[in-house]
Amino acid sequence: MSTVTVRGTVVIDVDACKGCRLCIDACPPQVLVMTGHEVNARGYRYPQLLAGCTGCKACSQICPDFVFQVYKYETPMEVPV
Amino acid sequence: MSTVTVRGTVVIDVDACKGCRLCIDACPPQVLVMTGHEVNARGYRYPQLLAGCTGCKACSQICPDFVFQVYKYETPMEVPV
Amino acid sequence: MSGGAAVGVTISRAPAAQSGRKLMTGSEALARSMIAAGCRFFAGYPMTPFTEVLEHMARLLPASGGVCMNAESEIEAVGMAWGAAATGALAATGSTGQGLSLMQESLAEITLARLPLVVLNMARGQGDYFQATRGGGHGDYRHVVLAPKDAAEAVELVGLAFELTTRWRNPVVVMGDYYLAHTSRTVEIPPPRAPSVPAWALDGSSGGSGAAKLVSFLGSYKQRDDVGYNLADHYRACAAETKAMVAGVTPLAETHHVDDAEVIAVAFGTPARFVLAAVRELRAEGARVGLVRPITLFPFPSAALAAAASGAKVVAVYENNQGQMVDDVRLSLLGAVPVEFIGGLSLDDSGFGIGPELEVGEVRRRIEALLGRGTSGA
Amino acid sequence: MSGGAAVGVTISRAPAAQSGRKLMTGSEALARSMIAAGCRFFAGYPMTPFTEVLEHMARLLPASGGVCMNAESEIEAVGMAWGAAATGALAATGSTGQGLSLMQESLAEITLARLPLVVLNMARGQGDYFQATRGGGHGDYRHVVLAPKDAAEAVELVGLAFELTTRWRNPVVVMGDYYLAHTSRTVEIPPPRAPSVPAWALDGSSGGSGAAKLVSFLGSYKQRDDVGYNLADHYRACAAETKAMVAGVTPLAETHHVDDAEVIAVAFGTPARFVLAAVRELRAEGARVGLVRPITLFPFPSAALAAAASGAKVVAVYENNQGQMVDDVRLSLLGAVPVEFIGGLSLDDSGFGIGPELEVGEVRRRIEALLGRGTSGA
Amino acid sequence: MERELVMSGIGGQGVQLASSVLATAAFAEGLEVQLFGSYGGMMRGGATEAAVVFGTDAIEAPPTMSSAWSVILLHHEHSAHARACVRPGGIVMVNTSVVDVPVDTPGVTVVDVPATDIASEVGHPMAASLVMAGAYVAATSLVSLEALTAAVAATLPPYRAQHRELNERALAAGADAVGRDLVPAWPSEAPASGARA
Amino acid sequence: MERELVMSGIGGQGVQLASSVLATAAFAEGLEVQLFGSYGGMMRGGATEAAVVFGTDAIEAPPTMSSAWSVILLHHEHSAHARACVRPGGIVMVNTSVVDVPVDTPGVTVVDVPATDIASEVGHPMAASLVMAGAYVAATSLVSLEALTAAVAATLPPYRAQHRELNERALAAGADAVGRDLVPAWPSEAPASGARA
Amino acid sequence: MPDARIVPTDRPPAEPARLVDDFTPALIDVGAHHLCPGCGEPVAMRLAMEALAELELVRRAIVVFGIGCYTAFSNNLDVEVLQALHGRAPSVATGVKRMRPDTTVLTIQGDGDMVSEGLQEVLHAAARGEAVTCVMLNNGVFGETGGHMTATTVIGQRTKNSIDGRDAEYHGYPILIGDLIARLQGAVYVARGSVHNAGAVARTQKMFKRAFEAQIAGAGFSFVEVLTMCPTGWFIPTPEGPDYMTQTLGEVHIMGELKVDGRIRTTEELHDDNVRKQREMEDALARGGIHP
Amino acid sequence: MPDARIVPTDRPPAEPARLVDDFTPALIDVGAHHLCPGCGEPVAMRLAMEALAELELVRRAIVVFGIGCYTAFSNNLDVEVLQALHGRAPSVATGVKRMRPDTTVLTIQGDGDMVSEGLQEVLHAAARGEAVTCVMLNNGVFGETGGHMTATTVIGQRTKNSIDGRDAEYHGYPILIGDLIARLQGAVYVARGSVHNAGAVARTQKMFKRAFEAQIAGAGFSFVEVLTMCPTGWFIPTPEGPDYMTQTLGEVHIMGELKVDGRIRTTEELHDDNVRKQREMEDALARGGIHP
Ligand SMILES: Cc1ncc(C[n+]2csc(CCOP(=O)(O)OP(=O)(O)O)c2C)c(N)n1
Ligand SMILES: Cc1ncc(C[n+]2csc(CCOP(=O)(O)OP(=O)(O)O)c2C)c(N)n1
Ligand code: SF4
Ligand code: SF4
Ligand code: SF4
Ligand code: SF4
Ligand code: SF4
Ligand code: SF4
Ligand SMILES: [Mg+2]
Ligand SMILES: [Mg+2]
Repeated sequence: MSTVTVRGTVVIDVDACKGCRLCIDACPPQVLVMTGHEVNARGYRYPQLLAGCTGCKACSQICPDFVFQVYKYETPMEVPV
Repeated sequence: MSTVTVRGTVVIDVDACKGCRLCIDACPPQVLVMTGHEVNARGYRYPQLLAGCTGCKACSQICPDFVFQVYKYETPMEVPV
Repeated sequence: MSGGAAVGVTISRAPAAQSGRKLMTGSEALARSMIAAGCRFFAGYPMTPFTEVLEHMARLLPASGGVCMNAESEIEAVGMAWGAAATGALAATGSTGQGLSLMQESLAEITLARLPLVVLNMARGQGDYFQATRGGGHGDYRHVVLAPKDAAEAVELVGLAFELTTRWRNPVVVMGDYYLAHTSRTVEIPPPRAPSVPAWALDGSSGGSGAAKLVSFLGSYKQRDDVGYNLADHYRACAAETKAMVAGVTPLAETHHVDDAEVIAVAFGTPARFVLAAVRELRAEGARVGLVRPITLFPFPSAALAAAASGAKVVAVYENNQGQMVDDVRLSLLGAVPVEFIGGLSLDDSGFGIGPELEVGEVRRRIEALLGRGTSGA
Repeated sequence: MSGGAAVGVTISRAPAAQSGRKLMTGSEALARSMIAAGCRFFAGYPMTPFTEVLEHMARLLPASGGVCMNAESEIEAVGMAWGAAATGALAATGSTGQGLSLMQESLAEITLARLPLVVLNMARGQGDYFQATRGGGHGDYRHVVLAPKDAAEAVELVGLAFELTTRWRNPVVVMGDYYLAHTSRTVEIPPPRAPSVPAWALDGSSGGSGAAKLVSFLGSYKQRDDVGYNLADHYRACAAETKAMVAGVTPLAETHHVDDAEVIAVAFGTPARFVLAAVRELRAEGARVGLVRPITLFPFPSAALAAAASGAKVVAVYENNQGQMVDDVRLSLLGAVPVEFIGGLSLDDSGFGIGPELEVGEVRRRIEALLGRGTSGA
Repeated sequence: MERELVMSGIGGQGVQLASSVLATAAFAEGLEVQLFGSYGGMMRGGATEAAVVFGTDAIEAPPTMSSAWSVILLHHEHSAHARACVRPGGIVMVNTSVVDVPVDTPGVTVVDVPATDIASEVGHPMAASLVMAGAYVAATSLVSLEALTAAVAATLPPYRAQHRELNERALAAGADAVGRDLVPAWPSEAPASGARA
Repeated sequence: MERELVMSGIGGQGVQLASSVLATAAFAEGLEVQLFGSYGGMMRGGATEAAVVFGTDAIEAPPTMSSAWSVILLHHEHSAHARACVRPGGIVMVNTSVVDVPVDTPGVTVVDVPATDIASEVGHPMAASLVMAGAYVAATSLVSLEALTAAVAATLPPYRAQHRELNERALAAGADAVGRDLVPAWPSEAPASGARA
Repeated sequence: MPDARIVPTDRPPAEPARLVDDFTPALIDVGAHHLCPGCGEPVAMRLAMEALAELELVRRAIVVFGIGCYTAFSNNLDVEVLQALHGRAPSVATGVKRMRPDTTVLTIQGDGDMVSEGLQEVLHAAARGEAVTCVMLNNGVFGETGGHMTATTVIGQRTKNSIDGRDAEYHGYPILIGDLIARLQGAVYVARGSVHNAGAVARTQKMFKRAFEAQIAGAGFSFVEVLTMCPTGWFIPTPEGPDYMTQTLGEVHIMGELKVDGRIRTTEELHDDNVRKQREMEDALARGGIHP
Repeated sequence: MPDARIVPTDRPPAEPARLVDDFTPALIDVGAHHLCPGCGEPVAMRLAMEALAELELVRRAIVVFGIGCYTAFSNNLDVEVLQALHGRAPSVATGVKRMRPDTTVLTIQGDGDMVSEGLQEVLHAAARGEAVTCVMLNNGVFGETGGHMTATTVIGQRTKNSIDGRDAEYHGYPILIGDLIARLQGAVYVARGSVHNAGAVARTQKMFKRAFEAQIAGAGFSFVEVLTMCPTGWFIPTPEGPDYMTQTLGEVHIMGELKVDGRIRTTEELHDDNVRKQREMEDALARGGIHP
């Protein structure tokens, strides 16, 4: 079992999402994935986070619906994947 | 008594003139002169021709009131001045 | 094709056929009937609910040998139409509210240039009645204004509009609304007409003849011994033409149940259909109510209205605005019958003039209120 | 300075004094009285006879701490005035015929934005009456319209215009013509007023407060939980404001010799002065004629007119156009007295609306014709 | 004679397509038709409603209505207007997979159809409106089922042609889910197809 | 009480300047004044006319007139309107250097002034209108000659200030060319200057 | 059953962490708006608002809105807003700035608003050197009316009223507005940004700041264009927006600074630069990688 | 007593001679017009008409007029004329040309008409590549209204509403319209001529012909600007017109061809050329004259 360095994380305002997927393609470490069948209150699929966020803000900066809050950890963590 | 070569001449529609003097400054051999006190039917002074016209059309091309007809003689003449 | 077009993104090549009975939206009916009437030039700038007509024209007109310009603004659109009209081509343009306001200078002066032009006024609500019937531009010009109640009548009135504009060399306005543009129904597009090119039309060929043609809102006087235009003459001539046109165009109106009516409702365009439904409901219950629906808003069918209202106790004007046609109703009746305004702008957040107050029950209640009064008051 | 300005090229720095009794053209009187009323922003595009006012403003306003923009077009002029008005500065713009037609979209919507603005309508003739009084733009808005008869009255009405536009947050139109602009006479410019900045005015400082100001023709609803504008509410509120304004503005009219008059002439602006001279001549000869001169064209002084005309046999409407105010006269009287149109556009080749038919003798003849008929007919 | 239908749902349920298919089918059978669709902007989940009038003569009814012979409810949200429309003697068809408000207007026939479930079975939840259209035609004989099926091809824009078969299956499944002629649209002497053309 | 003046000429004769000077002088003396100038475009030789009204009370006369107490004719061309204006009891002043049409309205005092000749003597033919203005004031006492002279400086735009002296000489020469008070503008109890202010 | 790999994201982290980006950007009152999924305009709005905030201009800014989809934000900001008509924002901004020279005034317009309906407004304002910043969100369509051709639509682009793609013969060529503005003497800063990816977003953010700085310095007119995705008006699935944009609009309206400190670089020059850089990159890779 | 030196000019010469230039130019019906003494516009009109005649376009030309002093010619030509509103001629010309692709369509506009009131009309028409020729008579003022500032008025120029001279701070900078048009892909020929002397007149005549030739070839939009004297609007004596023009307008709106066969030369480049040529000339003179 390998590990991944986690430097940051995001809070996702699931119900604000309109399911456009821009964040998915924008995330450099590719740690955002769309839900499969689950939809939010407005009927859209939305992103979920896998381990490995760098806190780079690429998702929050491109999201048209301001769904993300991005945090940088004071100290990076190693997390098993 | 010297002579001047005359290659062309003009017909001046005196009453069409508005006295702007553009032709006077435009005539390369400087053979157009404004009247002194005589004015035309509309009250404007107007140009008159001295010997030495070259038929160059400078006057007719710049006159805003289409006052000139320009002729080129088939054979130039020497005229005393 | 059908109501699908009302739903949103429908991009498709039109089938070639342009006539015959079909199910289509009002906007498509407008486009197809314009083409059938011989319109060969159209220019416009998107604005709901005019946009829908523009889309159809952009798709259909080039295929019919015409030109449709996606103009960069309404002012440029009407300018382009002006140029096309001067070549003798049947031309049309149009817009919605704001866009028509921008065109007012051109619409005023193209009238003085004596050019035919059909103008689609696809309004949001009916607040542009004054603008259309008085001419929102400067000066004394007038436009014939036709107000269809639905797509089928729109097809007929578009034909009439091109006829009148050609005959009188004066712009004719066809007034519609969001409902007209977006409601699908069965319509019959008439067979295509091929209009002839008028003698005054420009094509360049009269140049060098010593009598080259001139099309100008300042008059078509050519300078000979005199300089300048003869504006006084030209304006006088235009005023005379306007007078002749006003006298020559037959005012149209439709009446329902007016013969013994105590309350006569007056309404035009789509709202008249709501009013008619209300009148029918009331009639079914025995109330003596009737409807006059002006079809030509200018010239206004004053005589028809006065005749219909002669025995009424009150005339109730319904418009989807704060009260504009009510002036024409009063001017028609000149105090002979009391006139009440029972309309009001009905708006939802779309701003398209399709709000909840425009509803049969609501209209009915407003007429009923007068019915009581009319009976007691007279 | 004087009539010299009417003659052509007069370029000179104005003397600093801006008040007191002076001999000046109507255009200078308009400019100086606007500045005295507190106007601090002006924008315009040249067009005779509006140009003359623009020239004076360009010269005088910067010296009074204001800004005068030589805008690149009428549409840009009204846009600039809109922006200035939103900062709470008293702003004015204007034009002539064509230029005002171009402004119609903005003039319609700035009314819905509830901004104060004074609009100078320096017309050629009086053919723009409908446009000014009905609003040539789209929708249901209305502007107060003031029509001075000369420079002295213009000074007063300019003051009133700024008062009303500030009070009602609704544009006010001051209508003049070539005569007004170009006729010199003695006028008294009132002392300068320094208007206060209203609470809704933008200056940037409410940013970041959680309640930043918004000035919008779509309404000033700020989004909280809901998205979008609430157009229905906003239009309803605007309609209510218009109603209040129409009720709140006192209609003004001047009457002459109406008490026992058989024929009552109605005319406004400069032509009313020709009509008055004709009425005086006729009165001097014993004819029972009178004059009503509407000063507010909107709201129209219907009650005053109806009262004045109550004993008359005929009401004769003189306008320098093909007949527009005559509608308002008919709407005021609603058939109580017959209404005849005795006007007509008087034009010479300048197109400025100063043609030969606008002449005391001619007006007199037209009134006399009715006088005979009025006496015999009634 | 006029028969009104108000069809109400939320964005993504296919209300506008289904109402178009019904209108196209009726037109093909020679009926007069009028259709006005309204929808609340671009957002998924917004209100969407279609008002359709079928008639044997030129239609005079206004484009929107407050009283209708028939109502189809795809979703309870934004459905207040549609529910208020139905009048005694009429029919209401309810998508019971979704709708969670009771319909109990007196004198009205209520027909339950689990349309979204059926549509999912058939292949796509967006076909729920077509399931209802099939059921509606079966229950009312407003038009023939054949005309309805043919209308799908005529209505779909070319770039959506691949969904045709799926949509046709949805219609059929809807028709099979209810009884025939529960509330006939036309008096028996007025034939449901052909002759009027 | 109102006194009208119509001054008519052709472009280049100084009609607009002279009428302005008269108006300015009258204003300075406390009279009410109204002045409207019209001119046919930019061309020299075009019609130019000024309509001036002097009054002891606020002026109500319209800006242009068809009947006037006094007329000044600088040129015969385009003068038909001006000639038709004069009314019995009034005065017509004729620039006899140029005008070649007779003026014979009954009951009107006609005063001949060779104004263009006088102006040329003084220094510039364009000053003919000022010569007439001087003569007019002398003949009518409409305003004082001092006020008229002072008005020249007030009326000329700064860039024309150099012509002031010439213009003042033209006024004086005009005044000297005619008799005083031939047709007094005001009844003798109404003083010609000052008191009205 | 929840996927075990998913990290919880429903609340701020328990571990010590610093918030580096918040949901609703500074100054946008409410996050919710009714623009389409995948629209680029909210992203551009965020950048403009953040630049104002970073330069501490919030209490002296006035934003003048045009009419387009972005108008959804005009009653949604915590800075002062003045709503203008379609195409007219630059004149309105002029009136504001002339009366309030101490404020920072910007317009938010679209390509339809600025380059179609109101082209002369922005050019005249730039020529006058008005100390305002005009912002243009360029998606090459009238988004709000449903995806129609504008004066910036690129050749071949399919729109609702040019359904076979914009044809140069029939419809003419797109206008590169930045190039025109750059040539006007009153314009001091002209730039074209984009929001198709995080790098572009960061570059565009700098452009906004430079434009506002130029305005504050009173140097003259400044202009920022931002290419924004419009999947609805382009009739494509939302995730394809960024790629479609770089391949169509972005190939013509090339990102970069067109005028800085009086120095003009044309779009062709930016294009040539890009080609050169690309070639150098390829050469370097061919030679075995880039060594700084 | 008549001056003995004066040559009679009241009739054609008795000697054999060829008429090389007639009073009223071809296609101008009546010579008399009411434009001011010394106005440059009639001269430009003459050039446009002569170019049409020389290219034998008379029977297929349609001239669309704007509104300005030149409008005096709109009912005075022996070619077909369509009168447009102030600023709107390019759109009107578009409508004409689209319906009559076989005609030669030109506009006659002024700087006020084209660069102030109707700026976007000409730019949109050029971007669309309409096969029309727009002609702009540039005198840097609204002549007809009495000499007011336009969008081409140069810095320092005194006008009736900028009486201390155009001040860049307050009124902004002039627009060099040819440079903007040249940058639009639909424009194929762009030139700036002048009528201040016979040489300029001859060069300008060639520009008209090239523009019409480009139009006939269907290549796209063509544009000819002509600097014209306006002594009235400049408040100067008529004979000073040409010199005043070369020293004010002509120093900024520099004569030359701005776009030919897709090659753009900016006004600055034309200016630099002129400076270089001038320097070469001076150097050559300093070295003792020019030897061809
Ligand atoms: C004068 C006028 N014409 C037309 C419209 C209709 N209209 C509203 S938004 C819009 C398009 C806006 O396009 P753009 O500025 O590019 O913004 P986008 O919607 O693409 O964000 C149009 C044409 C209008 N509001 N006003
Ligand atoms: C919409 C509109 N605004 C203003 C005018 C008034 N106007 C007539 S001519 C003119 C100026 C024309 O300037 P330009 O085009 O430069 O021609 P020039 O007179 O200098 O030859 C103006 C502003 C008008 N006719 N229409
Ligand atoms: S902050 Fe960066 S790494 Fe983390 S989820 Fe967002 S885009 Fe991916
Ligand atoms: S970018 Fe935003 S709206 Fe789009 S899918 Fe990601 S979180 Fe949802
Ligand atoms: S033709 Fe030439 S030389 Fe003869 S008068 Fe004219 S300008 Fe002078
Ligand atoms: S250029 Fe023409 S108008 Fe001018 S002075 Fe010479 S002849 Fe007369
Ligand atoms: S239509 Fe385009 S610009 Fe408008 S909100 Fe949707 S994606 Fe954005
Ligand atoms: S004002 Fe200027 S442009 Fe107009 S005619 Fe006179 S000189 Fe020519
Ligand atoms: Mg856009
Ligand atoms: Mg000019």
